[in-house]
Amino acid sequence: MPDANTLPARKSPLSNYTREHIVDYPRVRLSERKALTAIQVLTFNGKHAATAEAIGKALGIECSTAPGTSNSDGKTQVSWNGPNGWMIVANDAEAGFAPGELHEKIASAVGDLGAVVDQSHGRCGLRLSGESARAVMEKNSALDLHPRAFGPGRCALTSVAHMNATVVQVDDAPTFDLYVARSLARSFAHALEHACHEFERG
Amino acid sequence: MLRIECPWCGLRNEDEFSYGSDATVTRPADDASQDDWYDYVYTRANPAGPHTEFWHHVGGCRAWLKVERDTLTHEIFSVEPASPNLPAPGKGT
Amino acid sequence: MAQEFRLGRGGQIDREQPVSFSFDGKSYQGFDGDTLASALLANGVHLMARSFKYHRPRGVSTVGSEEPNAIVELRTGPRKEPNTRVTTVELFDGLVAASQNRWPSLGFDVMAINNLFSPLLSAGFYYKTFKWPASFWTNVYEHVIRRAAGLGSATTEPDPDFYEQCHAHCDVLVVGAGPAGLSAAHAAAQSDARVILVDEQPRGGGSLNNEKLEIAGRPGSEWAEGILANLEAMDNVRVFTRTTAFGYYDHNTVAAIERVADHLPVPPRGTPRQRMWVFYPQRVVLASGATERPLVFGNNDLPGIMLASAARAYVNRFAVRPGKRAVIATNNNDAYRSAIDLHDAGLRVVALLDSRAEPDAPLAEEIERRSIPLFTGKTIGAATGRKHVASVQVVSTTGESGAQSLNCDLIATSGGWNPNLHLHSQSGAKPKYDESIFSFVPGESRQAEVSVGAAGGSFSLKACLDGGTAAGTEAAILCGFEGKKVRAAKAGDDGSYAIEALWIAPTPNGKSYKQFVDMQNDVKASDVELANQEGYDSVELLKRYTTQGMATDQGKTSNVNALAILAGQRGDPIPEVGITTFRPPYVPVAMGVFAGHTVGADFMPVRRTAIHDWNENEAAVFIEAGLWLRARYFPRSPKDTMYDCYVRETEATRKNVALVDVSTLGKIDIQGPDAPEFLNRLYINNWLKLPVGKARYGVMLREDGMVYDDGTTSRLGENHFFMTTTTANAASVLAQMEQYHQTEWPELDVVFCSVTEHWTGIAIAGPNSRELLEQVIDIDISNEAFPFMAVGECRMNDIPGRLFRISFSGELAYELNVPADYGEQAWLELLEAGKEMNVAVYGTEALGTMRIEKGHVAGSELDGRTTAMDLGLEAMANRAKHFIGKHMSERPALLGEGRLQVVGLKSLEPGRNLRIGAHLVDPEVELDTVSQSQGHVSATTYSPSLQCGIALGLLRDGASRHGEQLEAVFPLDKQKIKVEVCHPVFIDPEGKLVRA
Amino acid sequence: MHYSAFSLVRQALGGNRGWTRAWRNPEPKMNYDVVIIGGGGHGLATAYYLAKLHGITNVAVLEKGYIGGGNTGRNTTIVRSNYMLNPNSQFYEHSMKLWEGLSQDLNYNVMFSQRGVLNLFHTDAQRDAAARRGNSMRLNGVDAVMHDLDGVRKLMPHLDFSKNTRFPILGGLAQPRGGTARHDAVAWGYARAADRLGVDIIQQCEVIGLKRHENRVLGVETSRGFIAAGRIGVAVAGNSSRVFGMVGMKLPIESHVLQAYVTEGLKPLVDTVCTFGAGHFYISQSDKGGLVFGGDIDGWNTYAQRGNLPTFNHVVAGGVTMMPCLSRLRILRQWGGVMDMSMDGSPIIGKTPIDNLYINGGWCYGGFKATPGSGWVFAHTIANDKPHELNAEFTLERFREGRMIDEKGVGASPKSH
Ligand SMILES: Cc1cc2nc3c(=O)[nH]c(=O)nc-3n(C[C@H](O)[C@H](O)[C@H](O)COP(=O)(O)OP(=O)(O)OC[C@H]3O[C@@H](n4cnc5c(N)ncnc54)[C@H](O)[C@@H]3O)c2cc1C
Ligand SMILES: NC(=O)c1ccc[n+]([C@@H]2O[C@H](COP(=O)([O-])OP(=O)(O)OC[C@H]3O[C@@H](n4cnc5c(N)ncnc54)[C@H](O)[C@@H]3O)[C@@H](O)[C@H]2O)c1
Ligand SMILES: Cc1cc2nc3c(=O)[nH]c(=O)nc-3n(C[C@H](O)[C@H](O)[C@H](O)COP(=O)(O)O)c2cc1C
Ligand SMILES: [Zn+2]
Repeated sequence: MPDANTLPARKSPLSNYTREHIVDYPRVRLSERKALTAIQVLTFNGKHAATAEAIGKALGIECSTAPGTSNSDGKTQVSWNGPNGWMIVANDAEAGFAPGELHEKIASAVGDLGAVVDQSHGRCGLRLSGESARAVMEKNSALDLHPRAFGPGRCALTSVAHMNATVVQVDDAPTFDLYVARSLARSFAHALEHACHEFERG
Repeated sequence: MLRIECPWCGLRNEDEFSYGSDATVTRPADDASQDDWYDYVYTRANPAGPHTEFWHHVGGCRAWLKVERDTLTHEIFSVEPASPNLPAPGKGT
Repeated sequence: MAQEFRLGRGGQIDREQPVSFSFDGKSYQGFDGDTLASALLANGVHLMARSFKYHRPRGVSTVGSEEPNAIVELRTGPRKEPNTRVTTVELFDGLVAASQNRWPSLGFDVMAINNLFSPLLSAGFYYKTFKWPASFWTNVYEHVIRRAAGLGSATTEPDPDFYEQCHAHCDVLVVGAGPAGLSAAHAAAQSDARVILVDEQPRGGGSLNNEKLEIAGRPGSEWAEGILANLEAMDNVRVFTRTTAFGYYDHNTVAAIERVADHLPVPPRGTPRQRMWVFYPQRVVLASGATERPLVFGNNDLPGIMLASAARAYVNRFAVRPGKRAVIATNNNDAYRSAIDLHDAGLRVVALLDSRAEPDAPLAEEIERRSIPLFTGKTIGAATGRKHVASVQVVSTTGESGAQSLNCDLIATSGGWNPNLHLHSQSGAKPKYDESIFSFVPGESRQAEVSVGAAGGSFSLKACLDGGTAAGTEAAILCGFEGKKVRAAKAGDDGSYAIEALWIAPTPNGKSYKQFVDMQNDVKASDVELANQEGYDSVELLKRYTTQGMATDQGKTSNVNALAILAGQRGDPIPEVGITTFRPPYVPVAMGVFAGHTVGADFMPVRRTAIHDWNENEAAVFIEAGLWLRARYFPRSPKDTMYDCYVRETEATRKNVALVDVSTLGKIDIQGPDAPEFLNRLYINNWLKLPVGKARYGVMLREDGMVYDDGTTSRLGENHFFMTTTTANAASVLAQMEQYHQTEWPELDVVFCSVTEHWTGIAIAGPNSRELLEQVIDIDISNEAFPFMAVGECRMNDIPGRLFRISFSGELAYELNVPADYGEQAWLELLEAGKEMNVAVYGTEALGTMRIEKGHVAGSELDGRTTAMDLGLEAMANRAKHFIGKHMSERPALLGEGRLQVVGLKSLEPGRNLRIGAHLVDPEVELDTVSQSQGHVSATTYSPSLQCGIALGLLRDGASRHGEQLEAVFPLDKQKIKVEVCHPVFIDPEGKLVRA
Repeated sequence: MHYSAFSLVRQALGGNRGWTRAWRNPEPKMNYDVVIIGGGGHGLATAYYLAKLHGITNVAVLEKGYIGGGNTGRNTTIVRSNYMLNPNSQFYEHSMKLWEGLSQDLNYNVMFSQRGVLNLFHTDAQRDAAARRGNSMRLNGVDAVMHDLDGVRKLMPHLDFSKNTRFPILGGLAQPRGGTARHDAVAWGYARAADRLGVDIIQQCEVIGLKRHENRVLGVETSRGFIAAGRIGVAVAGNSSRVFGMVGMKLPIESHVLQAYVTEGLKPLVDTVCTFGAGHFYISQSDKGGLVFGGDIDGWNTYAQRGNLPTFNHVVAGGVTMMPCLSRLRILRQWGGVMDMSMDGSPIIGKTPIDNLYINGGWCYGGFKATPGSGWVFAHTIANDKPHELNAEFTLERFREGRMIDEKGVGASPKSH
C-alpha cells in the first residue's frame, strides 16, 4: 500500500477550471469532486449475492443487488454499476481512508468472488445541486428524475449530454453526483455549464 | 424513438442502445460445414413482422439483450437478458 | 391613418401597448396581442405575398398555422426567416418583415406574366419539354427554372441564436388547450396524474379566443383562463404555450417545438431561441381541433378572401375589420356565426350564400333578425378584382346559368371542417372517412392515444367539453390512477353542423376560371383533372404530378378538396380514393431545433489525455484520432515543417531515446478462471500457455475472416489479463467481447471492463531508453531480469505503475502505465531524468514513420478487406483450435490468387516520396486510360534510416513479387513515380534491437 | 403522344383537353414471357430495355402500390459513379453514361442535372482514402477532381470553413458529372416509354406467392389472381427477402430504414451535391427550391417507411455544423424508405439457384443512380439467362466464395454499410 506522504498530488481532469465552482448561481451549482477513489467490482458466475454481502460487511454500508440503487454512509457511495457489479466511490480524505486502503478493503473482502478494478483516475466526478438542477438535467438526459420516479438512494447508468455517465441522487435539494470518463470531462462540464446559463439570474 | 425496457435499467431511449444482430441464427460448432458457417454469417430470414434480435445497452449497464420486436410496427413484445449467467435483475445469485 | 380597420372595442389586444413594425419598408402600428396578420389587416394591408408559380397577388386567408398564402421574410441579416406565416408571428416592437418571390415589387411583379401563359404551365409541363439539346438542361433551362422557383431567400450567415433539446415525462400528455384539451387536462390532473398540456398558441383557450361562445355562463375565453390558472397552480401539471407538438413517434414519444423567444426581438442571454421537447407520456389525448377548408370557385385566391372562421376570429380576437362589405358562403351551419359576428361588429354583410336548399331554422331566424340577405341553394361561382376582391358572381348550386353580381371587399367561405388528424395518423393509425361530416376522422388507435373534440370529429362545444373531460379521466385511469369524478363545464348547445357536400362551384355562364385548390403551389382544379386524364390518377401520383399538398402548408386546407375533386373525376367514392400520408413535422420546424446545441465546436465531444495540456504548451500540432486529440509532431521553431519534425523526432528515437504519449490505446482488464480460454477464442494465436508476467502480440478476426484488430495482451496473474487494442477499435472490441461472452459463451467464467481512462500510457523508446528508465524505476530492468515482452508492477520515483517491455518503433523500448492523475507528473519526471541525455518527445507522425520502417501493419492496411494471410500474419494462426473468423477466412477466393497482399515499396526516384492513395500499375501505362490497378499505397514516409521514400502497400499477389519494379500513379495530380516492391520490414528484420 | 415544346403549345391552345394517358391501365393477361415484380425505377427500366434492346415485349411489371412509390419515390436522387472498387466503378459509370442521354431516349424530361457531387474530408486519413478512390476512378476513366479549401469554397461558399469547428474541412473529392435527377420522372418516363413498346404496367397488383415446379418458377400468385410467366425478374428493393421467402430462400440482405428530409422552398442556395465527412449528412437543392437531405440509416431491421428522432437529430446536427446558415431554415417533411442492405454494401444482380428466377437487389442507399444501368444489365441477364460482364461479379454466390465487393470494409454487417 503506497503511503500518503510520498505520493505526488493528483491533477484532476478539470484542473483547468480554476474557480471553486464551475457554476455558482442562486438556484444551481456545479462543481468537480476531485481526487476520488473509485473501485469497480465485477462478480464471477454465481457469486453475486455473496460478493454483495462481503462488501456490505467490509464497509458497513449496504451493497444492494437491486438495480439502480445507491447506498452511502455520507462519505462512501456504493452504487449498482451493472448486472454483475458495483462502483464504490469515496474521497479518501473525507472518508478517512489512507491511499489504497479502500481498494485493499474491498479486494480482501471480495477475494476470488469477483474482480476488483481500480478506476479512480478514470472517472471524473461532478456534483450538480439546487432547485434548478432537474431543469438542467432535463436538457441533457432522458431520465425521469421526478420525485415520483427517482430520488435519493437511486442511481442510473445512462447517457448524459450524449456521453456515458453515472447519475446518483444524493439528496432532495436535489443534488446529483455525475460520473463521466476522464478524457471527456471537459466536454461534459462544458455541456452542463452551458445548460445552466439560463438560470444565471435565478 | 424506440424505447427498450432493459430488465435492469428500465425503459430507456433507443440512442442508449446499439443494435447487434438477428438473434435467431445460431453459431455453428467448430467442426460444422462451411455451408453452415456461410448461413450463420451471411443469410438472414429478415422477416416483416416479429423479429428476435440482440441489442447492447452500451450507454447503460452494458448488458446484451434479446429483444422480440415487430419490424412492421416496431412494437416490442419482450426483452430479456441474452446471458443466462448474469445475475437476474433484483435477486443476486 | 393608423389602424383604420381596428374596431373601437373588444379583442384580446392591449391598446395601452402600441407596437411599431415595418412591412416592405413601410412602418405601421399595431398592439400587443396582435399577430403580424391582424396588425397588417388593422392597417388595411391585404396584399402580402405573391404565389409560387403564377405570382398572383395573395393576402391572408386563415388565422393559424394552416396559412397557405401570406408568407413573408421575417427579420433581417443572420436572423432572417423566409416563408414565415404572418398568422403565426406575434407582433413585437421593431419587427421587420418583407414580401418575397416578387420582382421588382409586391405591387408590380413582372413574373405575374406567367399568369398569361398558365395554359402552357399546366401540371407537369416541365416533363414534356426542355429536353433538347441535352446540354441545355442544367446550364440554361434548369438555371432559369431554379431562379423562378423557390419562395423566400435564406440568410447565408451563421445563426446568432442557440437551441436545445429537452426531455419530459408524464402520465397524460394533452395536445391542444381548447375546450376539449382544457377539459381533458383538468380531469386528468384531478385524478393526480402527471399532466403535460401543450398548445401552439401564446395563450390557452383555442378557438374559444376566436369565438363568442359561452361556457358556465361566462365568455369561453374567461372560462379558459380560469381553468389554466388552476392547472398552472398544480404541481402535477406542466403547461407549455407557444409549443407545437410536431411529431408522434414510435413507442408513444411525442416531439414538440417550444418557441421560447420568437415573440421577442432577440432571446435573453442564456436563453435558447427555441427548444425541442421530447415527451414520454403513458397516454396521449389529442385535442388539436379542426381546420376549416375553403370553397373552390373562380379566382378564389384573391386578397380579401378568407375562411369564415378566420374572418370572425379577426373580428372577435383582434378587433380587426377584415373588410367593410362581406359576402359569406357556406355549405354548413358554422359560417352563420361569421355572418352574425361580423354583422354585430358593424360590418355590412352583403349576403350569406348557403349552398344547401334547407337552412337550419333557428339560425335562419338569427340572420333574418339582423336583416342579413340569406340566399339558399346559392354559392360563389367566381370572384373578380385585380389585387383585391371587388365583387362576386353568385350562381345556383344546381348549376343553371345566369349569375348575379354583388360588390364586396371581403369574402368569407366555409367548405366544412377537417379534424386535425396529423398526429393521430403519424402514430400509425389509419384515418377513416365519415360521411356525416364529409371528412376524415380518427381511425382505430395504434398507440396509447385518443382524439377528442373537433379533432375527434365532434364539433359541438358541449361534445368537446364532455368528451374532453371523459377522456382526461379515462386516461388517468389507464395510467393506474383511480379516476376522480369530474363534472364537465356546461355550455349552451351551439347547434348542429349539418354540412352538405359542395366540392367545387359551378362556373358562371360556363366560363372558365382559375379555381384554386392548393393556393401556395398554384394547383387548380383543372390541374387535378389533367393529372387524372393523363393517368396520374391515384392520390399519391396526383400529389407528385401536380405538387398539390407539397407546399409549406402541406395542404392543410387543400388536401381534402383535392382528393374529393379527383374522386369526382374518377367517379369513385372518396374513401376509395383515400388520402396521402401525414408526415412530421406538423408545422415546419427550424433545423437548429433538431441540431440542438451539438453543433460547430460542440458537434462531438473531445477526448483529451492527461498530457494534453503539456502538449498544448509545447505548441504540439494535434491530429484527430476518433474523438481523441493526439500530438502529431512538435515544431521547435515557427518554420519547422511536419517533415522537419518527424525526421528529427524519429532520429532522436532511433539514435538516443524519446517519449510518446500512447494513452489513447484501448485497455481492457480481463479476469476470471476462463480468461485464458476466452482470449484463445478471440485471437487467432495461442493464449493458454502465456506465462504470468509476460505480454504477447495478438490478432483478432471478424467472423467473416477479415483482420479486425491487433495489440499486445499481458498476463498479470493466473486469471488476470490486461489487453490493449488500437485506438480506433477500443470501444467496439470491448462491445464485441461482451457480445460473444453474453450471447455465445456465457458458460465461460470471465469478466472484463475498460480501464483505458484510468491509465496514462507513455512509451520510452530508443537505444538509451533503459539507461533513462533505470534512474527512476524501482525494479531491475536489465535484459536478463526484464527481457523483451516482460511485464511488471513498478514505481517510477513515487508513482505506482506498470512497466511493459514492448516496442512499436522496433527499438529497445518500454511502455509505462501510471494512474492518469499522475500522468503529467510522470511525463515531467521522465523528461527531467532524461535531461542530461537530452531525451526527446515524439508524436504520431514519427510513430508512423517508425512503424512503416518496421513493417508493422496498422489501420491503413487493416482496412476490413484484408485477411491474416494478406497481411503476412497467417503464421501466427493456430488453425487446430477454434477462433472467431476461422471458417470464413478459409473460403476459396480468400486463399486463391489475386489477393491484395502487404508489401514494402521503395522510391526509385531520389528525393521523391510516395503518396498514400497512389495506385500500383505496370510501368509506362498512359494515365487516364482505363486500366486495372494492381494495388495501392497505404502508408508512406521518408525513412531517415534508409534515407529514401518508403511505403507499405497492398499489391495483387504481392508476397511473391518482391524485387519487381512498378509505377505508383496518382492521376488526380498527374503524377507517377517508379517504385521497387520489397519485403515490408525495412529495418532489423531479425528483431535484434528490441531484444538488446 | 410525343412530348415536345410544340405539343405543349398545341395542347395549351386546346385547353389541355387532348393529353392522353402516359401509360395504359391494362388488366393483367393470363401469361407473359417475362414478369417483373416491382414497379420502381429498376423494374420499369428492366421492362423498357427488355422491349427496346432484346425484342421481348410480352412483359408485365407488377406493382403492389403505385409506380415509383417505393425507394425510387423517396430517395435523395443523388447520381454519381465515384466508387473505388473496380466492379462498382465500371457498373456505375455505365449507368452514368445512360443517364446522360436518358431524357432524350425516353422522350420524358427526367431533369438529370449534372451539378457535381462533392465529398468533403476533414482528416488526413479521409484525404488519403479520397485520394485512393479518386485515383481509381480516374484509372477507370471516371471524372474526379481533388479540391483544396479554395476549390471547395468555390463550389459551396456557405460552409463553415473556420478552424474552431469540431472537424475543420480540409478539402473535398468531386465528381463534376455527378448530380441529381427528378426521381418520380424517372419512374414515369420509363413506364411511359415501356408502355409505348407494349409492356403492361399493372399497379395495385401485389405478388403474394411464386408458383414453382421442381427447380423452375412458373408464375406468380397476385392480389389480382395467378399470372403465368416464362421468366421472373424480382426488383423489389427493401422487400427482396419477403419475395424470395416465398420460395424458401434466405438472402444476404437485411431491410433497414433510411430517412430523408426536405426544407421549405428557397431561392437557390446549394448549387452542388455536398456530403459532410465528419458526420452523416448530404444535401442538394431540388428544382422546386427545397433542400433535400439525408444521412445514415437508423441501424436496425425494419419494414416501416418512417424514421425516428435520434437519427433525425444526428443528421441535422451534422448539417448545421457543416453549413451553419441552415439553422433557421425549416424542415417541411420527414419520411423514410426501406433499404435492401446487403452483406457487403454492393448490389446483387443475376441468376438464382432457381431456374428462370432472377434477382435484382441489395442496392442499399445507392440504387437510384443505378436505375438505368441496373435495368440495362438485368434485362440482358434475363434475356440471355446469363449476366453481362458488367454485372458478372455481383452474384449471389460471391459471399460463399469470398468475393465480397466491400467499399467500406465493414464486413457482414448490413447496418454499417
Ligand atoms: C431516403 C432514401 C434516400 C436514398 N438516396 C439515394 C441517393 O441519393 N442516390 C441513390 O442512388 N440511391 C438512393 N437511395 C436508394 C434508391 O432509392 C434505391 O436503391 C432505388 O430507388 C431502388 O429502386 P428499385 O426500383 O430497386 O426499388 P423501389 O423503387 O423500392 O421499387 C420496388 C417496388 O417494388 C414494389 N413491391 C415490393 N414488393 C412487391 C410485391 N410483393 N409485389 C409487387 N410489388 C412489390 C414496391 O411497392 C416498390 O414500388 C435512397 C433510398 C432512400 C429510401
Ligand atoms: N360547429 C362547427 O362546425 C365546428 C367545427 C369545428 C370546431 N368547432 C368549435 O371549435 C371548438 C373545438 O374545440 P377543440 O378544443 O376541439 O379545438 P380548438 O380548435 O378549440 O383547440 C385546438 C387547439 O389545439 C392547438 N393545436 C392544434 N394542433 C396542435 C399541435 N400539433 N400542437 C400544439 N397545439 C396544437 C390549437 O392551437 C388550438 O389552440 C369547439 O368550440 C367547437 O364547437 C365548431
Ligand atoms: C427529392 C424529393 C423532394 C421532395 N420534395 C418535397 C416537397 O417539396 N414537399 C413535400 O411535401 N414533400 C416532398 N418530398 C417528400 C414526399 O412528399 C414524400 O414524403 C416522399 O415521396 C415519401 O412518400 P410518403 O411520405 O407518401 O410515404 C420530396 C421527396 C423527394 C424524394
Ligand atoms: Zn441496462
